[in-house]
Amino acid sequence: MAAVTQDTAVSTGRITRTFIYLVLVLFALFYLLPLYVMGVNSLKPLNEITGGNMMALPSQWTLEPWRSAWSTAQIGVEPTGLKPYFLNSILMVVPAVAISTIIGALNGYVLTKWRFRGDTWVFGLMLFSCFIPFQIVLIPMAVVLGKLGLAGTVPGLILVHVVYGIGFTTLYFRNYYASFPTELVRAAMIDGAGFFRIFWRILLPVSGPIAVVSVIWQFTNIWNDFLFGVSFGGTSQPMTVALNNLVQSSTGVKEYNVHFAGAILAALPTLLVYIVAGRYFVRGLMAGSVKG
Amino acid sequence: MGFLDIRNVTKSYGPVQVLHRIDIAVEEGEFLVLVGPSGCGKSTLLNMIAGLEAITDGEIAIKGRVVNGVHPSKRNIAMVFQSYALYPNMTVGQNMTFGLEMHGVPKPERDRALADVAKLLQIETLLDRKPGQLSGGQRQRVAMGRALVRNPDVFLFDEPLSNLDAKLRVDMRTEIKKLHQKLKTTIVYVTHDQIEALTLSTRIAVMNKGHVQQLGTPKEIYDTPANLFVATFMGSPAMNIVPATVVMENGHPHAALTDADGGVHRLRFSQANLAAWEGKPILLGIRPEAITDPEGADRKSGNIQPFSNRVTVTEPAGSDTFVTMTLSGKDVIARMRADANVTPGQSFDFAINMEKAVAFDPATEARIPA
Amino acid sequence: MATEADFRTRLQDWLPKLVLAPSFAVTLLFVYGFILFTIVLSFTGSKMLPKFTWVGFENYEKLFALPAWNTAIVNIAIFATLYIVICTVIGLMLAIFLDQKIRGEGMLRPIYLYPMALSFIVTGTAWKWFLDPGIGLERIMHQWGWESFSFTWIKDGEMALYTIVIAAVWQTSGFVMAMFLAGLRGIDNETLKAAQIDGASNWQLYRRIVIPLLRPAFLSAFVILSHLAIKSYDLVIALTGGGPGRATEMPATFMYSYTFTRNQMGIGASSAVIMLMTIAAIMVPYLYAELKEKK
Amino acid sequence: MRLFGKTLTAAAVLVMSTSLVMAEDVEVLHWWTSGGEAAALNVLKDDLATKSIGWVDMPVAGGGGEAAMTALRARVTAGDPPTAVQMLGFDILDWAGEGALGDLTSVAAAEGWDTVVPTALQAFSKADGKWIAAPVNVHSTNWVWINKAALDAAGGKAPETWEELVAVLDAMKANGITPLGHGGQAWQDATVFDGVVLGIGTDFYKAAFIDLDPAALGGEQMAEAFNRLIKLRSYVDDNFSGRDWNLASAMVINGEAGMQMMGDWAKGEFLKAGKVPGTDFVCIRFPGTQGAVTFNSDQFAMFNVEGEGAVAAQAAMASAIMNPTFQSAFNVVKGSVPARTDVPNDAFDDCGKKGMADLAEANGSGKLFGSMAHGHAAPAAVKNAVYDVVTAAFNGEYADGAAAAAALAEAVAAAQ
Repeated sequence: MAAVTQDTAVSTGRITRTFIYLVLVLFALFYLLPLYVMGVNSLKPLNEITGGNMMALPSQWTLEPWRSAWSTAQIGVEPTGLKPYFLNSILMVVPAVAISTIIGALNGYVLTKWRFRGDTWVFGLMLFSCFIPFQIVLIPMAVVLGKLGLAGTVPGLILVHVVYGIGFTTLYFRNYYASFPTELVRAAMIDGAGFFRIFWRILLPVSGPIAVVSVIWQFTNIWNDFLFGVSFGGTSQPMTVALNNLVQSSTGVKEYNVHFAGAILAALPTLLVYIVAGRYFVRGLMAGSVKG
Repeated sequence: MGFLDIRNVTKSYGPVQVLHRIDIAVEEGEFLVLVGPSGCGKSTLLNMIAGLEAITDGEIAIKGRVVNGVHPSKRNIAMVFQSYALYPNMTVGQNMTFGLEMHGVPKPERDRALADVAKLLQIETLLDRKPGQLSGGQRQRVAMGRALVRNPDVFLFDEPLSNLDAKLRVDMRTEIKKLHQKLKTTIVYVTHDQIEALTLSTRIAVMNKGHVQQLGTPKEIYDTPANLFVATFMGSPAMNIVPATVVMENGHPHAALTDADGGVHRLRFSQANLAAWEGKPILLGIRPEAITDPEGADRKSGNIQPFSNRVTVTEPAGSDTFVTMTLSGKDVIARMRADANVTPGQSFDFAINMEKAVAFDPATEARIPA
Repeated sequence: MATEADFRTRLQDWLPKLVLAPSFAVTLLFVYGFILFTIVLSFTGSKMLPKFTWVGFENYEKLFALPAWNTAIVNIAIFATLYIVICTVIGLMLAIFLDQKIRGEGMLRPIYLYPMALSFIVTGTAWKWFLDPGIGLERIMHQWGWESFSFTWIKDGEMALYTIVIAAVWQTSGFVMAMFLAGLRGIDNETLKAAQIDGASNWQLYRRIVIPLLRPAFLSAFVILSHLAIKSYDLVIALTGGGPGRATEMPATFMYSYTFTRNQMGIGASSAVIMLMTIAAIMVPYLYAELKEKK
Repeated sequence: MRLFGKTLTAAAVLVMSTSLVMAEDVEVLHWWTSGGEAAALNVLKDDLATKSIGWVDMPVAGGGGEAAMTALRARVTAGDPPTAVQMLGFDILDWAGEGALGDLTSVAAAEGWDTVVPTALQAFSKADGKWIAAPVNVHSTNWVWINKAALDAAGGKAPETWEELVAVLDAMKANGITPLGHGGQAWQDATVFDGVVLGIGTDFYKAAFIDLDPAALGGEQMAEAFNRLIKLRSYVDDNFSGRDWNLASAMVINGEAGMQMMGDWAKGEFLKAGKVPGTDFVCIRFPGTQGAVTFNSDQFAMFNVEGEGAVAAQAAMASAIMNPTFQSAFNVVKGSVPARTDVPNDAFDDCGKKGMADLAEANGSGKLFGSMAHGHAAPAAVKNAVYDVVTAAFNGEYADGAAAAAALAEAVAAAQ
């Protein structure tokens, strides 16, 4: 943490510090609020929710909603719970994140260390893909996927996520590699390493921080995506679509406790990624992306 | 034909030409220093020799083989970078043998080469460390070691000492010189530091604005600079340049100067052909060490001219005392013996060794040849 | 130029471009091709599926005659301004506070960051509850004895938009904090020490030295926030569904509903084109300046 | 029983034909994901399983199928449509217009669908004389669900006219409860408005919402309808905006609210809460609409599928949907009534029986109309234009009914 906890030269008085702590804790409570509401209510029986205070702790604790959301809740015609969809999401997210990160790293490498005439134009054009509203690409994307025979398949979904992810991953890696000394690449060239060898042996081993940023970003975006999943997921729909089916069911009693349990279950992987890798996040941002 | 030939090489980025027809032949075992201010094109030239930048026109040959378009790794060169460019993820040993590994040299042979070089540079104890754990001087040695292990035809150094502190820089300079004398390798060395250039090289190419201003031995460069740029760039303190007019006296050309109080001095040139410049303005160039107190003047010189002038500032520097005065409206620095009795504001008798004086054409800034 | 370039060297010359080429090709097709497709579509009479019957500017004329579109434009202007300003202010404040050698920073940081990890499909219900006067904040305050407390924004056509701002700020301000924190940590400590020796107070230090030095972080934050604002869709659907009435309609929800649920794809496409033009108007100068600077 | 015999033979023919070509799966896109609905669909699934036809489930819930329709568009554009898609009203005809739907005419002819399916429904199941969809149910939307205790407190007589309705609502208000349990979502507002318009007159409803006559849409009767809608707004609690319909039902169930104006699916909520029709709650037609029915109908639209096996499986599925046993089983669970008029009503409760009788009567008297709120009166663009004005009016954005009526005429014209 040495690099991150580099202290400011600013010193503050006791009253100021108390005030600062107070503000920080208040905001922490604000950020935690929805998670608290979800957590608390997922542990209550249904009648306690409809009658009681949404902030109150359960008077009768129960894990039944969690069990139900995971394995017995009605998602489609089958009462499967979210379990099978979890696997669908994993099968889609892992390759999509890996591919888009690797491509982004290679692109960033080319755009900083193998510059050519017009490279900034190429990069600028690629970057704009980050800002395109996904709703507009739905129909043409369907045409393309249909032509490729990938409609309604996991590879199709991976393709879509990779395509709209490489703008961001390229941006991250480009900015990171920009501050990586070009002399190292030159030294490696003289040493006889080729294009891929330099990437593999010299750049990749030091790309940890930015890879974390890229993976976090891509993982959360892809995991949380609903629009592409519902449109191109076919029968291997991701977790978000299943959660939506669980929560949005048109008629019948709304089992809010199950909904909340399901929502937390669906969010668990992304939460985990943030908590585990979050400490590298600021470092990664520091190492380049903010400078973009 | 030399060992390393740079023939009519130019470099352009689009319409901007950054190197103009560079032509240098380096002999085997020579230590060539490319020196010049930043942006003069010296690093670009070095990168072109290394193959890191394409050659726009002309050709570069190593041992008679034209290497234009040849991949850097196939030119049998090694390079030491300004930032050392040590791979941060590898140990010192791995760093040094990476190139051999890339060239498919078997492990036992790599280890042997590594051991030899590590011994030579006295870095045996560092081999298992990562570059991040090394001091600046150690990194410098490792970077050189990495180059030495390869046993290349040509060593390229890109400002290798500029990241070191002053003391270490002097030590390493000596070390490089020793290494060169011991190994007799061919070296091309880029620096912006003229002292490095003068101390290390067997030959110097002074560059400015994409042109080689002068190519020659350190002595040639120092004593007979080709033009005003070389004269002022090389040497510290820089050569004094004073506007003067050539006048004839007793059949000899003299430089007419005015001192701080408006008095006119005539100093006789040793260079007879300046008679042709009679009545014309020139720029007189005199190195500080050629202006001394009379006792400190060079006894071997046949042309010591005395004159007196008022002193503005004195700067004792231990071994010498630097004295500033005004001549023809310019600040001029003289180098005295440490014990010379000089007081600011007082007039003092100086001796100028006019054998060392050079004259420049104010229009072309080129030296007027003898 | 090269006289004896060997095969490997020539391959090395081409490899970088070969590596970049697929990404570039894919971008051309999937981004610019699709944008072109949308532009073409906006001039056609497409209803349910794309139909290439040319209608000229009719869709645009219809679009700007629709009250809902005008509401959407006004809403996005208000929303984006508030969202960007509030997120930046909170993000900057938290970052500066966290940078004061705070104990427990390791705990607080993930708490601030995690909302970015959650989609509104996940947190939407919780937010809706919290803002709902009958279940959420208002009722809790009443139960806790503050009977006069009133918080009915989400039910109020005039105020519902601001609840969306609250939830949006909740989601991204922590992320903005991380960007500023990274920026702060990147500032050379000696600069700060120098300023303190020059006699700058803490306030002056931040106002005159630190914040100007954070310029790159501000720019990044602005770009990310503005594009999130324009693309904001999940948020609106989860919180208000565009209501009460159509008071919280946004361009993204408008475009989606006309394209996919109202079977007026032509109008939907024309609204998409307007959105793209807005995004381009923000992004292109930024990209131009950024990339030119780096050259 | 002659009819059943006919169905059975047709089914037998189908079974034979499917066994000749290889049995294939049917892929079904739907948004019935809640427990009861899914259980009802399972009846269909199991039925198909006995014919060795697999069921590939593609559930997409949310907003009355909005997300599902987006997914469908992507599927069709990609050239990979599902076998059958749950669909409502004009969406079916729109998809038929795109040429995306298959042809069920041979099954329909063999089973005599033309004679048993109400004509108003057939308008959505057939295009150009071809059967394109199999209707599952008929929901009627002009119901009012009243808490019996609250009604007794307010005089005890179920209202039969607008004036009586207002009187009961006023009485409930005086009794200190929210008279009208309502959720402020566009489709709920529009559902109430359907009843209001139909209450003004069946001919007027037809002229305004089916024929989209500008004079009727912008006329005085429409102004009156909007005034009534605005009047109803005054009986709703302040916290209605964005509330889900089932929460509004819950308010009626636990006595917090007096009544709810909602389609027959609301009944399921009452039954699930253990309430008994007639004793705990009362179901009546929207006052002034007795004898008339506005409906919406869930149908399975059959898309063009490739290959003989797939077509056969699709036909078998359509046949299974129209099977009276399935129609009865499904609709008992769903709260709606069967899409064919010859299904025995034994399994249905009082409200269900009344619904079936009303449907038959309205069908006979020509007072069976598609619901505007549920996309069975006019295409989606018009429906949404109506939503916009109705919701705005309900939220008090127009000065009076006349202003709202003028806006409605304008909005509908723009959407056409």
